[in-house]
Amino acid sequence: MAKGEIVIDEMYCRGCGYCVDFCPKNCVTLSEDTFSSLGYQLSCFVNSEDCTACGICGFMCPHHAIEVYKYVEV
Amino acid sequence: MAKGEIVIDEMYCRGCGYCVDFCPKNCVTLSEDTFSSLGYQLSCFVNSEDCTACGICGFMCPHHAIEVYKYVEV
Amino acid sequence: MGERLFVIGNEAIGWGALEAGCEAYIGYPITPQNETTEWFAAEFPKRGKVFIQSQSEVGSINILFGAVATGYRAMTSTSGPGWGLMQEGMSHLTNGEMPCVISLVQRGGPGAGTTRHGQMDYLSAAWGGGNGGYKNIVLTPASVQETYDFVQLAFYLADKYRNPVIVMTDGLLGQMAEPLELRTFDFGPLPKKDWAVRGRVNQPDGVRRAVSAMQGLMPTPPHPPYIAFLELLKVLDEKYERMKEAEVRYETYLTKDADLIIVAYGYTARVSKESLKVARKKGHKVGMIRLQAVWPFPYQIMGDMASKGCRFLVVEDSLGQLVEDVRIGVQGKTEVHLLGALARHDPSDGGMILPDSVLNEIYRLMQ
Amino acid sequence: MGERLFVIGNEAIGWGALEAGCEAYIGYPITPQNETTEWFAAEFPKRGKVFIQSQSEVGSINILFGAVATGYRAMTSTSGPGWGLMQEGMSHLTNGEMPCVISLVQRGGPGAGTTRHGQMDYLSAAWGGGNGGYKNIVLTPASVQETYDFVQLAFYLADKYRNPVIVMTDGLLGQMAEPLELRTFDFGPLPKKDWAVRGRVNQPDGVRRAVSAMQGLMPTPPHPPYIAFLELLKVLDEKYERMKEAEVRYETYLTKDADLIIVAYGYTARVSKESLKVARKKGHKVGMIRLQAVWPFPYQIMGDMASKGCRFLVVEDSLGQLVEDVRIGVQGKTEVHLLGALARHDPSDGGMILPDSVLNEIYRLMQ
Amino acid sequence: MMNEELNKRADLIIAGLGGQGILMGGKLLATAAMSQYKNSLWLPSYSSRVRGGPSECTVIFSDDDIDSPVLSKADVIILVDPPQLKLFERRIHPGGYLIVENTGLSGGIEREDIRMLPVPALEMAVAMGDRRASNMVLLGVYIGITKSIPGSLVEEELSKKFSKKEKVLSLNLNAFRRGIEEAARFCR
Amino acid sequence: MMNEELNKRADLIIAGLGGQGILMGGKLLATAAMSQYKNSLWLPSYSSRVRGGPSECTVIFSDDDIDSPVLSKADVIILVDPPQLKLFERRIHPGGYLIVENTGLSGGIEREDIRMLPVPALEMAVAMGDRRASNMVLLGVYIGITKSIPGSLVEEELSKKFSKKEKVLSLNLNAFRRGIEEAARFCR
Amino acid sequence: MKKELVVGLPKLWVHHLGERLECPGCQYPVITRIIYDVIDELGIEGQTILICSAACGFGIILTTPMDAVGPNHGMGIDVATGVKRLRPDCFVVSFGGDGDIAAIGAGAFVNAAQRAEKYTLIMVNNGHFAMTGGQLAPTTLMGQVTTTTPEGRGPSMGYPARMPEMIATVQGTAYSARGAANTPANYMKTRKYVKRAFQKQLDDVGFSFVEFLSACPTGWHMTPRQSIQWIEEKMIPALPLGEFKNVDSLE
Amino acid sequence: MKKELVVGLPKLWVHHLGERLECPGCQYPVITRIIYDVIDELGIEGQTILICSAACGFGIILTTPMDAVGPNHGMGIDVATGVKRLRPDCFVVSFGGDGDIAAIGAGAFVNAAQRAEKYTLIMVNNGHFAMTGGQLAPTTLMGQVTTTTPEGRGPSMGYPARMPEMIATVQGTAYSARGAANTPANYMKTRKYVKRAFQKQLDDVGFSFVEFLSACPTGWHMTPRQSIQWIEEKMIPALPLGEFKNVDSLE
Ligand SMILES: Cc1ncc(C[n+]2csc(CCOP(=O)(O)OP(=O)(O)O)c2C)c(N)n1
Ligand SMILES: Cc1ncc(C[n+]2csc(CCOP(=O)(O)OP(=O)(O)O)c2C)c(N)n1
Ligand code: SF4
Ligand code: SF4
Ligand code: SF4
Ligand code: SF4
Ligand code: SF4
Ligand code: SF4
Ligand SMILES: [Mg+2]
Ligand SMILES: [Mg+2]
Repeated sequence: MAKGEIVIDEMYCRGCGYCVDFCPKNCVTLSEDTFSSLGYQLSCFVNSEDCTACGICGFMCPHHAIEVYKYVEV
Repeated sequence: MAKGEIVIDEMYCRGCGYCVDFCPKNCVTLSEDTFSSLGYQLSCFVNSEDCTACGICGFMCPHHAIEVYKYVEV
Repeated sequence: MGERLFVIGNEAIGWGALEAGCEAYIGYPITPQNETTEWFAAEFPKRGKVFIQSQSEVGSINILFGAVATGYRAMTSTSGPGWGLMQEGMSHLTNGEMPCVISLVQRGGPGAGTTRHGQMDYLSAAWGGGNGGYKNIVLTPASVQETYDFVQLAFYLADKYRNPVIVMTDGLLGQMAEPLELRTFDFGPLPKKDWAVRGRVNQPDGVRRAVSAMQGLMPTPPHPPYIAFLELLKVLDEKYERMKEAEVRYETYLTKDADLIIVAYGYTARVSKESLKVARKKGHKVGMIRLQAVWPFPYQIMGDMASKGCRFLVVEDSLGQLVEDVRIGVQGKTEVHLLGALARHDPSDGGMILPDSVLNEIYRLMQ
Repeated sequence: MGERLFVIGNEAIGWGALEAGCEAYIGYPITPQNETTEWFAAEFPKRGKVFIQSQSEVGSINILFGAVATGYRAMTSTSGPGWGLMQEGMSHLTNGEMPCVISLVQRGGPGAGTTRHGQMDYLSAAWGGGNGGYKNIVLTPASVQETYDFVQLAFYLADKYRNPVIVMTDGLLGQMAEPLELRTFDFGPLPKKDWAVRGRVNQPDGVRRAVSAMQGLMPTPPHPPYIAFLELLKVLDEKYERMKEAEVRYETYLTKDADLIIVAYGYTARVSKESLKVARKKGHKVGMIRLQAVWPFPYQIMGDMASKGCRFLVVEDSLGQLVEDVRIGVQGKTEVHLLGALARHDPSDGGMILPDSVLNEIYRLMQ
Repeated sequence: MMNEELNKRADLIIAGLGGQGILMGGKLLATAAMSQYKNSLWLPSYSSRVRGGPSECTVIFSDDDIDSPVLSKADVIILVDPPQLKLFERRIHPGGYLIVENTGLSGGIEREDIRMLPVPALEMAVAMGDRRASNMVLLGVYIGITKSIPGSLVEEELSKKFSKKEKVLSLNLNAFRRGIEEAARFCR
Repeated sequence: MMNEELNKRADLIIAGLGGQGILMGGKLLATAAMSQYKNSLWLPSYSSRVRGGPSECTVIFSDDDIDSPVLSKADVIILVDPPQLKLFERRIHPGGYLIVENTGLSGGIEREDIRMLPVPALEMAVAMGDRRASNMVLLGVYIGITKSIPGSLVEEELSKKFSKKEKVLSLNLNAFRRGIEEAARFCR
Repeated sequence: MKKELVVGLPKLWVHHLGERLECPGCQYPVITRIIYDVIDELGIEGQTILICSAACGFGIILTTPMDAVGPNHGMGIDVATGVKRLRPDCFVVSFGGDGDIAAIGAGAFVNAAQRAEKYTLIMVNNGHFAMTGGQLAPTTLMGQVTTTTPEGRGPSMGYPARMPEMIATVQGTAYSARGAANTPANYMKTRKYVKRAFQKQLDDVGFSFVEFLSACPTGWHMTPRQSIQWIEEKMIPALPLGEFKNVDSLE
Repeated sequence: MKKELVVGLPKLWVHHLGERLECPGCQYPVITRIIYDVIDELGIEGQTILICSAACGFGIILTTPMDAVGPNHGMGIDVATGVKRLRPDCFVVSFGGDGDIAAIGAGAFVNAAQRAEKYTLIMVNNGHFAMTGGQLAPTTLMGQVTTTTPEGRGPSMGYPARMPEMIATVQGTAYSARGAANTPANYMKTRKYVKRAFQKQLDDVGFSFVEFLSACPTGWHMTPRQSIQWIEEKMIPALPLGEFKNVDSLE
């Protein structure tokens, strides 16, 4: 069961691939076909089940394009 | 018997006293009454018997006022 | 009447800064202005004010930038080569509109020149010696008292225009002692330093401030001083015009009926005045304009005098710098003569322009 | 006819230096002159020549002092703030009578100003921006070819007078490409560099040499260049006079019958010439003086033209610097108008003085 | 209008964004023109702050002296970044041409004294295997239209420039030639 | 000549070598004169290179403005270094005095329009226990001769200056007073 | 079940103020995030005055709501001295490039440490002068190609500067370290270094300094991923990560 | 029986050229003797170019028959770089004060070492700016009174610079040492240091640097003998003598 999720802001993602390389759970990939308005390849959130909301992709992203959310019981 | 002697150039001696302090044989003193043309107290060579011509007074003198001579047999 | 001291010009700079509420001094030793640096070293720390001995004059001028960016009054002082090293910084301070005071005690040049008096930094100070073209007010006192007074004035003008102000003396005025009356001036109200950095919570409106040496190049929101380069140029140009309007300073002496006008500032002005009086006794109609500021320059009066047919004699201890401004001023309407550094009485760096030399030149021009 | 290249102005500087036998280049990166530094980095080492990237422009100018003290030809290049940092060094190089070449690619100012073109270092370069007052020849080419030619001329003049020479272009001329014909000049014979340091055994007479940035202050036996300060001043003054005599450089265009004379240098001279031709077609009697050197300055011809009743229009991309020299030149005999940086077509640092603006100004003055 | 001036003077502005080969294309042309004209000039212009921001260069060749290196207006403008259309429409001499990239072009021009030539250069380049060759297509169109210099000169320059890069060379040569053919469309 | 000018203006040059108390003596005098005259000026001058080299200072007090801080000539010169006699003889106004240290003095002056006053100041100082007090002896002579300011003012300044140095103070006071007495010799 | 934001735009990156000009993969914004987050964590944002010299990093001055000074290249250290001496109550961070500090600023750097100036200096080492087009910097690695070392840096152009090691020998230095963000672990370490450096300033101990190895894909002509590898394989071996000085008193 | 001169005026102190301006007990001429004697011993006088920045030591330029350059305060390091690069065949010694090198010259100093400039730099450390009247220098000892630290140097004015220790951390530095002549033994050691430094240059290894603790009786307001004691009791404990780097290759 997913512990959390991430949201990638397509306006700021520049396809550097850091999130892809550093996600310990391989939850992120660079899509082959979607590009940002500035023409950059976009990253996208996959295998969302495995996300632990560890935050790594978030702080390694140079362009602050990722928001990482943790699921908490209420 | 003296192994050597030193000659102090009164024109350049400025009475700093280094030669006096550093001569291992106490062969040099500052005279109380003789002054250089610039008004400096002069050092003078005494106990010449004990001089070993070690050269210390010569190279420690900041004003190059001392010549150190070694006696050599011919 | 305030307390009366007997101090040298370089010390009067310190007393003036203290009176003006200067909070920090940054300096690097160089002759013949060391007494200023040493005065601040002795007087500022014990008053809880900041004294910094920088690692160089480049350091001094850049540390000064940071100091005044906080809105406090601060100054530096230097001479000769140190002034050369400050040229980039002067340009940045002007770009950033940083109010600050620089005391420049002129020595002989070029290069290391001499460690004694000279009047050879005129063009560099009055015309903007650094890169990019800019203007700073340059006050030129001629006595210990006036040095003290002008340092206070300098701090006021710096804040009034948000621009560096230079107090330019020379090794002779700096080394010389005269009575000094400690007195305060009321120059009038000043704009709030709303632009200064002090930590956002300390900003009245709670909005951040950003100051920059790159106005026009890099905006600093939410206060982009000038989003575009041309805006900066317009603002500076307009500011220079206002200074030219309001800050021309000079003193005339016996100019009414004069056929010959002596133009000088600093030590040579005092030397010249003595000669002038002797010449007057001998019936020669000589007058004088003593510059109390060399930028902005009193072109107007030069032009007027020239129109009246007066001839001009510029007395300055240099190869000819002030004389260029006088030439612009008289518009070719009259002769302009120079008695410069080549007229020094002694070939050594102790050489000066003496009253006799000025007097002889007056006689030469009067026959 | 020599080989023909298509290169930008900043590269032409390198080609010119190579042709002139320059042995060393010292520089520090700054826009818009980086291509010069990079040219030397690519071309000099492989030719066994010296390329040094210094730690700052203060470093550049001081390393340059040491380099030329050996008698070899060497140069540096810079822009904007870097030029500001070199002011002390320029003063020392002049005091020490060190022949060297400084390429100054002007950008906007003051401060960091902009990283692009500008003509705002005129007064600093032409009037001696550093401490102590001094004069350097300032050559102002207006094309890639002329940049190349003038760099060679600069090395010649530097050696002829034992004085620094500045080649002053701007970001626009530096970035622009034009055909360049590689050619050699014979400027004539030069004095031996008998004064240079090279190790006593390498001195023809076996007697030591000593060069100094403190001529007049510290003698350097057995060649005390000037035992006394005043001697140095006399020598420099006399040298400046010789340069004023021999090194005035300008080009006139259609001035004979002109009612209006445009004065400009560098990129604004080319812009103005285009406008002038259009105005001529429309029957307006406009002529032009293009300055190829801004120090020494051609006061003479300005005066003559003014006497003939010509009016003047100065076109320079600054708030008004060259215009001051023109004012001195015309001696108040005629009007002098300025079309300056405030007339740029675009508020961003991309703004320029365009032919249209000059043309409109001409029309305005002509009706 | 161009032809009578042939071998006299040609003004060109190439405009677009950083990375679209604007400056390279212009310099290539100016270099090629050296042997044909007495004078040739290339002036790049960049905005000092923004990367990948607007990029523009001026190319002039002429048998007369080239005075001003900056142009208020040009005979021809090649616009690689269509959104800037309005901006550059103003900067063309009457009778001149505005050669513009088709992809991303929305709406036309207002002026009737100039002619707009939309070119699907990007498509064509992609078809040839590399989007980056679109600038050469547009240069081809320019040469085809204005004949300000023989295409052979441009091809020579290309060969020199990419002498060591076989594939890049043929790609660019192709793109350039297709551009010239494309120009024929408009001359009809 | 001095007296008619009393309370008007006095010019003095003190000259000698570094370390002879030249500058200190001059500044003391100028400070003391402040309360007596509207204006007072002290200008030191040193040679920038040589240590222990020539040292000189100018002292002017006047009720008028003091214009030039530098003097071509002075009313009185105190010369602590006799070998420089010829040099300074030239720089005295007609009717002025040249107060000179006796020890080391060889030969006299040529001018007859000035008066030379040789003072055995060094001897006197040594007799009082410290050669360094000789400058105060000479100042005493100067005051005794010219009366340009009351000696009491100088003594006050001395007391302020050496308030913490008992012995130095009395030494200097003595030297100064002996100088004034010495001056009487010449006034006879 | 609620969603709680763990990581997002740094609180002090007030985005609407600024444009985002950095190239893809540039790590300037990464060290910026670290600085902002630690300042935020320490709750001193309102007292902070940020100094950013002219360099690629200047952009960050656009992103923050904190007071800031933007001096020219080479001035950042001296300007920070002036600011901190006049406002000892404020928290001062000076932010510069490797050229800024190791080349033109070296004299100011050494002397700020010798005077024990009590602020924090962050040096962003991307191994060259990025803003001016990628020329050699004192920090450039041996063999590294730059626009002024077209054949790669050779001995005639000197050897890579090791600033934290050097400044650690100066008595006035309280803290000196080198970090990187080539891995999440190193990111965390660097964050710790920055926090310790800040603490030295808050404790008024002395001069504090952190160097950050920063990817510059554009200047290095690499993809972002290659840049991270370059840091790993080339930079770190030559410029080891770690703390070089960490004292609580200068005596 | 013959008399043989053992020590006298150094061969390269061609006295008639110069005046002797130093104050009694000043050790500038002592380090000068060492430099001259070693140059003489190595037989490279004719190839030597001496650089002396403006400072009390400038006088030595008057005493030597060797080619020399006299730059302003702060320029000596960069000028030496220019000279040596253009005349690698010559032997270049740059001679400056502590203010000259530790204050205004610090940036040039660090970068000359980083570039591995192949000449020898001698720093005469008399603990203050002597020529300008005895102001604080970066090398001034804690508590030491100078004209800009009238109460003695306190922490607000920083801590004594240790230049040889610092520059030893720079890869381009081949040799770095600190000597003194407070005793004949230390004189001999210093002579050895200077010779090793010179040898590094002759072997083209890298940057070589020697600091010399030099008595300044006038500036210190002490008798010459007290000055020697001050060096012994105050300076050496704070600035230990010895070699800090000595390598035969920079790799
Ligand atoms: C006095 C001066 N010299 C040179 C420059 C040009 N300049 C601007 S930034 C810079 C260097 C940038 O390199 P670095 O400090 O490493 O920062 P980076 O751009 O690499 O992040 C230079 C040389 C300048 N602005 N001022
Ligand atoms: C740019 C510049 N700043 C300041 C000076 C003034 N100055 C001359 S020598 C000197 C310092 C001397 O100290 P140091 O280098 O330690 O040599 P020392 O006299 O103590 O032997 C200074 C500050 C100068 N000549 N040039
Ligand atoms: S790290 Fe950020 S910018 Fe890079 S690919 Fe991922 S989301 Fe995009
Ligand atoms: S938060 Fe952690 S686990 Fe989730 S996507 Fe990001 S890196 Fe992967
Ligand atoms: S060391 Fe030299 S100067 Fe000093 S007392 Fe001896 S001889 Fe005289
Ligand atoms: S040579 Fe040696 S023993 Fe002789 S006097 Fe000198 S120090 Fe003494
Ligand atoms: S050039 Fe390099 S440092 Fe500058 S923004 Fe681009 S990636 Fe970042
Ligand atoms: S002041 Fe000091 S360093 Fe200078 S000469 Fe005198 S003793 Fe030597
Ligand atoms: Mg960098
Ligand atoms: Mg010293």
